[in-house]
Amino acid sequence: MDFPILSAVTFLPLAGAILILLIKALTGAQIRADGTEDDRVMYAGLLFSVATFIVSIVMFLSFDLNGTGYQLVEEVDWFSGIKYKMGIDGMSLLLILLTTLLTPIALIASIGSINKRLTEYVVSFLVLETFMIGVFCALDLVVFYVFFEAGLIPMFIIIGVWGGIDRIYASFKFFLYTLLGSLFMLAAVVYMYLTAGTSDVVQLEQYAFDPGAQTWLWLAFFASFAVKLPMWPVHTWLPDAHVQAPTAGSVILAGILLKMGGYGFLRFSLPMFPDASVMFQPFVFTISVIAIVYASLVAWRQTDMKKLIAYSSVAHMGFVTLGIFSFTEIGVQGAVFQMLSHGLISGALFLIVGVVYDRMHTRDISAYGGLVHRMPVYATLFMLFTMANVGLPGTSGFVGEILTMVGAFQANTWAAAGAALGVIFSAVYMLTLYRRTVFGEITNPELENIQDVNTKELICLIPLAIGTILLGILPNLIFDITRESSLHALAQVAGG
Amino acid sequence: MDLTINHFLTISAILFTIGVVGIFVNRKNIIVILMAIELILLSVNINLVAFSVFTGTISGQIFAMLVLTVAAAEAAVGLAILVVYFRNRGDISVESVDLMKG
Amino acid sequence: MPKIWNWTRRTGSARIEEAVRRQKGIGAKAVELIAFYIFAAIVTVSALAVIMSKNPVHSVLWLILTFFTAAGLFVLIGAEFLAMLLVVVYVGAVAVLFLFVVMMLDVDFVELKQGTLRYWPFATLIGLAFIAEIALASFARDGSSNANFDASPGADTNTEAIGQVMYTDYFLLFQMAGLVLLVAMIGAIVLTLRERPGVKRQNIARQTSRRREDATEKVAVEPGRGI
Amino acid sequence: MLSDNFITFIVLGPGLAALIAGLFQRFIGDRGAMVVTTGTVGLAGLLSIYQLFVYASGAGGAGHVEHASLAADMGHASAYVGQHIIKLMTWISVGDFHADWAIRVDAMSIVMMAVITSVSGLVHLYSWGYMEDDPHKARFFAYLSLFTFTMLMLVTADNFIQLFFGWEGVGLASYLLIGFWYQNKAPNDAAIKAFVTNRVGDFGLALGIMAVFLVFGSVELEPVLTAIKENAELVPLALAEAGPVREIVVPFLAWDIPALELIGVLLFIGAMGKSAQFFLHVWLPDAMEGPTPVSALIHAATMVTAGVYLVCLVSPIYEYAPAAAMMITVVGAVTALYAATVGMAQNDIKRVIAYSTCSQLGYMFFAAGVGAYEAAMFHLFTHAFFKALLFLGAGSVIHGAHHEQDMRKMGGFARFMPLTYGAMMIGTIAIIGLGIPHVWGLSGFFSKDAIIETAFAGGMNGVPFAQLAFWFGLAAALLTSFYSWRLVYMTFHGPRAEVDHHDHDEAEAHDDHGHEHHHGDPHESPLIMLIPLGVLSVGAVFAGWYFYDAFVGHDYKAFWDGAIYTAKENTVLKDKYNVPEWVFWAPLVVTVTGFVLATFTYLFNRGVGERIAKSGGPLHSLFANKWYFDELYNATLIKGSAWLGNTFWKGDKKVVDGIGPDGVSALVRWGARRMSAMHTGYLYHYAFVIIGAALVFGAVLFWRSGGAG
Amino acid sequence: MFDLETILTAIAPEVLLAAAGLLGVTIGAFLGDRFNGLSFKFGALVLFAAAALAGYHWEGGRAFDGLVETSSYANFAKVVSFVSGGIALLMAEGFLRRHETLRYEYSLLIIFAALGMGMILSSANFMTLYLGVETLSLSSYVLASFHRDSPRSSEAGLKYFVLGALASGLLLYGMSLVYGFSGSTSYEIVAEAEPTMGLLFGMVLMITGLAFKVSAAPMHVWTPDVYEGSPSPVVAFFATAPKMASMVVFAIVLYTAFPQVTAFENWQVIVGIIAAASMIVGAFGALPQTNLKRLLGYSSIANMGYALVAVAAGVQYGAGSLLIFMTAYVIASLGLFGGVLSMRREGGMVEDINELAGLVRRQPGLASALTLLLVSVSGFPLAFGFLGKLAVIQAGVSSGMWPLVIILVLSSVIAMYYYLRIVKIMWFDEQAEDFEPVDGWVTTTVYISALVSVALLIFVAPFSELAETVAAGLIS
Repeated sequence: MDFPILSAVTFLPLAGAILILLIKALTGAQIRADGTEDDRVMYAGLLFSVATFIVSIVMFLSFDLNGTGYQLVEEVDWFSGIKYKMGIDGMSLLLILLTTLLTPIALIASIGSINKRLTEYVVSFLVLETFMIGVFCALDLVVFYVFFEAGLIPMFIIIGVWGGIDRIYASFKFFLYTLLGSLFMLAAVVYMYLTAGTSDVVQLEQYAFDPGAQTWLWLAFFASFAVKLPMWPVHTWLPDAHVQAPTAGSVILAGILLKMGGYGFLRFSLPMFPDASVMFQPFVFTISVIAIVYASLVAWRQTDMKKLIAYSSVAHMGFVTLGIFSFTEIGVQGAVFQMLSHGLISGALFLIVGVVYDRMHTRDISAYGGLVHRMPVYATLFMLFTMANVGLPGTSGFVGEILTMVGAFQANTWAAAGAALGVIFSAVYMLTLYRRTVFGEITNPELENIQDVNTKELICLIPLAIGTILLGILPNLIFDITRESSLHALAQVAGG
Repeated sequence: MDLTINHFLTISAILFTIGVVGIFVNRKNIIVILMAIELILLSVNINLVAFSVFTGTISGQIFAMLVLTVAAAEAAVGLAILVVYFRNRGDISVESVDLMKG
Repeated sequence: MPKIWNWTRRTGSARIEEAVRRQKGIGAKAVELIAFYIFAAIVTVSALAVIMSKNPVHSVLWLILTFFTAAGLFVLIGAEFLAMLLVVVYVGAVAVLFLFVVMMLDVDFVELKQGTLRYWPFATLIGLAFIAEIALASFARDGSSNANFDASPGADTNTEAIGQVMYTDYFLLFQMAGLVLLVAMIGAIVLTLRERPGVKRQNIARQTSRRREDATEKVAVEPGRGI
Repeated sequence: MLSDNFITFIVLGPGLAALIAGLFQRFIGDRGAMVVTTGTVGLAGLLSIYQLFVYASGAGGAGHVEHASLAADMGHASAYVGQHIIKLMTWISVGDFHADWAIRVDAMSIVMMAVITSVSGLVHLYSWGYMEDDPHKARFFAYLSLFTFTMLMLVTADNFIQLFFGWEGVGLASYLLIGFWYQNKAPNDAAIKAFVTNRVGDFGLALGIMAVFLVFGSVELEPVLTAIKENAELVPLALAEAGPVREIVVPFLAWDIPALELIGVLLFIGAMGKSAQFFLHVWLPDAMEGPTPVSALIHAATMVTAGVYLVCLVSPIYEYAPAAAMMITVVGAVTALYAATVGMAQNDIKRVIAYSTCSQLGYMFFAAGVGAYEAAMFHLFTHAFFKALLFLGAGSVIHGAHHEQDMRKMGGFARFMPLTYGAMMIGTIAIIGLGIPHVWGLSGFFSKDAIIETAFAGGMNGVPFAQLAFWFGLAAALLTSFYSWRLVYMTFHGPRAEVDHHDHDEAEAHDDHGHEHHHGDPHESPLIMLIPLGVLSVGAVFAGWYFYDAFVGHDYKAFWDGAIYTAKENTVLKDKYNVPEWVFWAPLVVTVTGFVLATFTYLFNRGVGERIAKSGGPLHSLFANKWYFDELYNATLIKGSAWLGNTFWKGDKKVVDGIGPDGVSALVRWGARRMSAMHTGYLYHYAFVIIGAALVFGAVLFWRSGGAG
Repeated sequence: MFDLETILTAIAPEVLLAAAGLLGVTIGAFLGDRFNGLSFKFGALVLFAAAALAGYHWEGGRAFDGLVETSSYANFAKVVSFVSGGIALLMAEGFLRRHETLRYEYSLLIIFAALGMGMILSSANFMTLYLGVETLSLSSYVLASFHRDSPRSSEAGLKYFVLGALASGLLLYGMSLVYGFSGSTSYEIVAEAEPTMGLLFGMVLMITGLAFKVSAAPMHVWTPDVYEGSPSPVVAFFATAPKMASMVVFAIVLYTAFPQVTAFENWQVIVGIIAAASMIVGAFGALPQTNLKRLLGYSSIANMGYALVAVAAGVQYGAGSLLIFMTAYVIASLGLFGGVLSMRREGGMVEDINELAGLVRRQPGLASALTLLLVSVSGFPLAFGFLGKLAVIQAGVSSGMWPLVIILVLSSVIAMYYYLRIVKIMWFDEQAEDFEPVDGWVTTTVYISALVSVALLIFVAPFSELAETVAAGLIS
């Protein structure tokens, strides 16, 4: 076996976290009188996350874009025939890159805005990064489950410690909700392991489960992924979690954690339970469309900026399921693209909210207005991401939406029409948000002296902006990479 | 009509039930509960002996003997605990045994 | 009655004993049954009295009666050794222990024993259900078949039969029972033995070496004031 | 000679300029941004006009054949050959779904390019003057150039997706420009209204594109249109049976609809939104909150015509989708008349012109609906000139009147701004289509009369509702004449109205961006604003005459060169010569009638109009309030979805959460309390539980054994 | 008959424990209070040695005419029980010293309790089983009320005793019925007897009695109170060694004495009901608790429910899983009770979970370790407990007990809530005062068990293979 690059990417942040803890333990706690901590720990964390990013680039380079199947596979026996097996294809490759990109950005965004319990903060993020990457690498269901679940703990702590007023409620809701879904998946995983005699993803893809069993297995997996995604009506944890989480937490939550659901559908549900997937297509379409329309309408009525964006996330993830369950190459590719694109856009939007939150310490839309007068650069960036979120062609948001809808249209015109309706509403709520915060006269005197985005914030936002536009104009960069894995995900459905 | 094992089983069951009922019907006095436990053990002994005799195996009687021994030991420990309890609380009412609940 | 049974035991073999038992005829059976019912009635009543009597001392006494009667039941089917043990251990040790503790704990028992009556119907119900279940389970067996009836298999007497296996086959159990008793002893001691500084103990040497000077003190008492 | 390089520059240049002006405005300053954008767009305009002339002078396309790829065999009107595609790069390529970034050059796109870049260039120039005092000039010019770019992308798209890019891109630019004065509520609201209403149209367009892909397995224009022309055998995705494309029936929602009808209707919904047709017209008048040059460029000359362009572009579809075409006819006709009625009762000078635009777009649509796509395109072309002229003239008036837009407060401006007056007169005459049949007229005469004649011809040929369209068109022409003259009279003639600067809130808004108050007489605009007026006047006068033959006249087949397709049975364009003589004269009659009425009411008897307005008859109220469409939409759609949103939101908290996590957790807590309460601490309860459990287990045993024993 | 080698092969650890117990009594009699401190090391050493002996005689054997028969399965449980008992004993010393109840009898009682555990694990006859259970129980009763001056402790002892005696009575009555209807008290013969209704009813009563010992609902009622009232080190002991032993014995008895199809079908249902009830009671009961010990009591009930799912799965599917789960549980519990023992403030122990507030700020190591342990005990991935739960789910799924699996899943979520609440208090809340330092054994235990919990997640293969192997031995 070659150098285990996947494990390196996965566990580098964890190693960093442990190292930071060790150093801190050895040098003693450096808590100042006012409860703040030395900033250096933040930079140390940043160092590790950037290093991870670099290693992930190396991983990208060692990935054969023309290859088929899973690559860079690592395999070590774990126990009872369950293996620690890692491997990636195009889809997971990109999601890993998204993860390693967003984590440093999240950390940079936290510099200055988080000033209590820095060590724990940084460690939580690094640990979280390990688990997130692990989810996308794992090629064994049990290993996947471990990573999938384990990520809850650091996120729970991130929301719970550095969150807003209702952080306890939100963090518990987030945790227990997602846990509930996942445990059903665990039972299903066990069943699959017992029936097929393996939990190896590659082998399970070849294994034809009895259609009756598939139904239940599909439902169990669905319970987990639907909550994670989140789909209507199990979405309510998301607005709460987002509103309460610190900016960086929201970025990661929206940017990556939500993607695990879609990833799961593509990696497991479709290839392993093709019959059930086909059977449940109308069901998924129905709730996807409900999610899109419902969440868009609800988003419109929000007074809290983050909540609005959170509901918008729910709507946008509806497109992902729509695309996946269209069982067309276009739909699936679109869904994968939508996941990546939403990772960039929603991450950026949360950062955008974070910028003003750091200055004003409120997320109430009515507290803002006329920001453009004081923050022109901010207004420009905000406009860009607003439009990307609206799905304007030329931004990455459009490509995913149109492809998923085209895919869905082939399967069910109702679904596509409903989704298209959601596109209208997305314009309504995003533009309303933009108008009420950025345009208009400055009515709140506290806004008179608000500063425009600073370098740190620009460093966070610019890569995302570039990504959003680049992917909007040249989405084929992505499609070339994900084609293989998308077709792979569909192979069983189409064949079966 | 013969004297059958069922006679003994019946009386044993009755005794056992009395012992059991004695435990939870008693609301005032722990010491009676301890006695009820002795009744239960006695009922078991009747059972064991009866089975032993009616199946023609000796182990039941051995068992009964052991039960007897244990019963004595239990009584000793039980009463010791009761004494300790009484020293702490000055009361052996069953209804006052509720420091811990919920 | 014991006589009959002694005779029976002497035959030594289960088969013969069975034959003899069959020969005894209806009268003997009737005696057995009558004895059984008497004992059973006493056992039941006294057991009930144990848990119902208001005074724990009475309870203990009823308990002793219960044990005695139960011993009678044992004798009735030939388990003489256990009958003896029951009397010795229970009546001699356990019940006395109970009595001792009851006396030691200075509680106003009359006061304690009030208002238990209302639980009785419910308890009776539970009890009946319990008996019903046990009966349902136990009587599934053919009760009239006493084919293997033998209180002292492989030996002439009951005690002998027990003695044959007690220290051989069941040696381990004997040892373990001893350990159980040891544990109980340690437990009882650790819980109840205490050397409290406040307790006044008799010290004979000190008593005898006591002098008047140590025991008395002269005080000048002013008139009209007192000490 | 058409040049790839020129065309590429025409399309991409404005985009680049917008980028430079937008991102680097800090470095190059306002002036730099203005120079860059105006220069680029101006150059593009010149080039594109040059290209148009090159094309047109090629006598139907023969002259522009430079590339081998351009159809060698000209004259095959039935084959889609008269085009040339410059592929820039691949955009989206997933499975069969393939969309390039490309520039498609054919007659349609050349015409559109010319219109867009030339008008845009002029508007850029005009804005130098109009926006002189605005502090955000760089931004404004960047937006203008951005718009130009996206509009060009739209008309040069070789696939539906790029078209959609342009489609939404112009929507964005429109949004940005309408809301350019972002301090104020009204422009912002209008901007959002415009964007969202357009989105409703885009909803249809997007679905239409999906349907196209479903049926044809491609989103590229050429294969799709060729397939229709050739009636190819196709297997639609997700449908098993193959069939000739014109007979394919696809399921949509609850219905089975002929594929082409479905696509046609859906695409037309998109066109309705963009072109502000009836039902989706509500945004256009409000869009007048934007700066006037924007209104001229976007909301008169170019963007709003994208819908017409789209319908003409996919003419093969409508040729074989009679129901969809019928829908276009009806909607177009109704819009033409409806907008004209409303236009009569408006007092805001820009709104009058806006409704006029709406109405003219209606003409174009019903022309397309009856099958005279060429006529529609022709009117689009001429309309661009005179309507831009009118808007810029209005802008000049507004500029001169210190940002007063209410015509009631104007009057007698002619002597203060004679040049503007002249330009406006030309525009007015052009729009009312004044001209002597068979002889000569201004641009509007040629194009509008062509439409009215083809409508009649269509009626003769049995095209459904063509007759209605004809009569509606005539009626609208009457009203057009009336309100156009009304505008002229109210603004330029009559006594000098007192301009009171203190009670017009529209203008108030502009005060804080540095515009000084000129308490005094209106004044003529600066030269830089007048030049565009002049240039456009030339266009408004001569464009119709010059291009008549090429667009709709004898050379039309050669000129369009397959860019517009008409079925063999569709002969309306030729038949327009065969209509009765009175049809030729009817427009003139109604136009003159309108003129007379307007003159009587607003010139000779000033005050009659005001009295009518004051008396507020039901008809006037209906017209003045735009038939209460805003109110209706507000009460139903907006309030409805707001209510829905609120309900869902509350439902989210109460029902979804209430049944879901909150409810469950409350239940769990309740259960936990009960559970905890069960542990009373009392021995007898505990003992009872144990005994009870034993009893229950015993019962289970007996129950399982079927009560045996 | 008394072949020493045979005896030692079978019950060498028990022989050692009995001898050591007697020796301890003797030493105690001579040294008196001077033996108090030493006895804890002595006891721990003995327990570890017994564990080593169990490991040495891994395959076990049969002795005393089948009164005892040790399998490697039982030895597995013995090793875990003895080691955890030894650790619990070590952790107790400091606590008892501070509470001035440091007495050597404590160690002796633990040794005898361990003896009881060893005996029940080795038992192949109801009589052995009964005596072992009583040895264990009597020691436990005394230990529970070891703080004889504390009303709570004595009340705990009293409750434990009365209910324990009742449960013993049920167990015994069941045994007598089984004996009566099979004619023997030997597992082997019982296993071959015809499963008549009387036998089955006896079995049901035995299950009821045994369920009490493992504190499974609804025979769990004593658990919360005893956990709350008993001295913390005692609870640390209760929660670990006897749980392991009793649960494994529960399984062994059911597997070896009642393997008949009819019997199996019935006990599977009843054990399933008990498991379900335990999971539900454990999950719900713990929610409103604020006393950490009491909370852990309920938590143990829930965990016993999970373990019983493995038991109910039957020997073929559940035996190995049971060992993995119980080991994981024992390891985590040791650490958690180490945490309980660390909660010392102003010279006294505190038990309210809110006292842990902000622990992570002052004692990040302890807080992190406790968090890991909570993660482990909740069966969340990241620690060994997950594999335990995985094993249990596997057992449940493979035997097709879907209702149990679903209850397991749901109760796990609820249980997660209260574990999370502790995590929340430690991590999110404003900090309370520092805890006073405790002795090294406790701290070490917390850290080691946390480390082991994590390490075993990764390097579980040898362990799980071992568990599977010994379970396979049980089947044949």
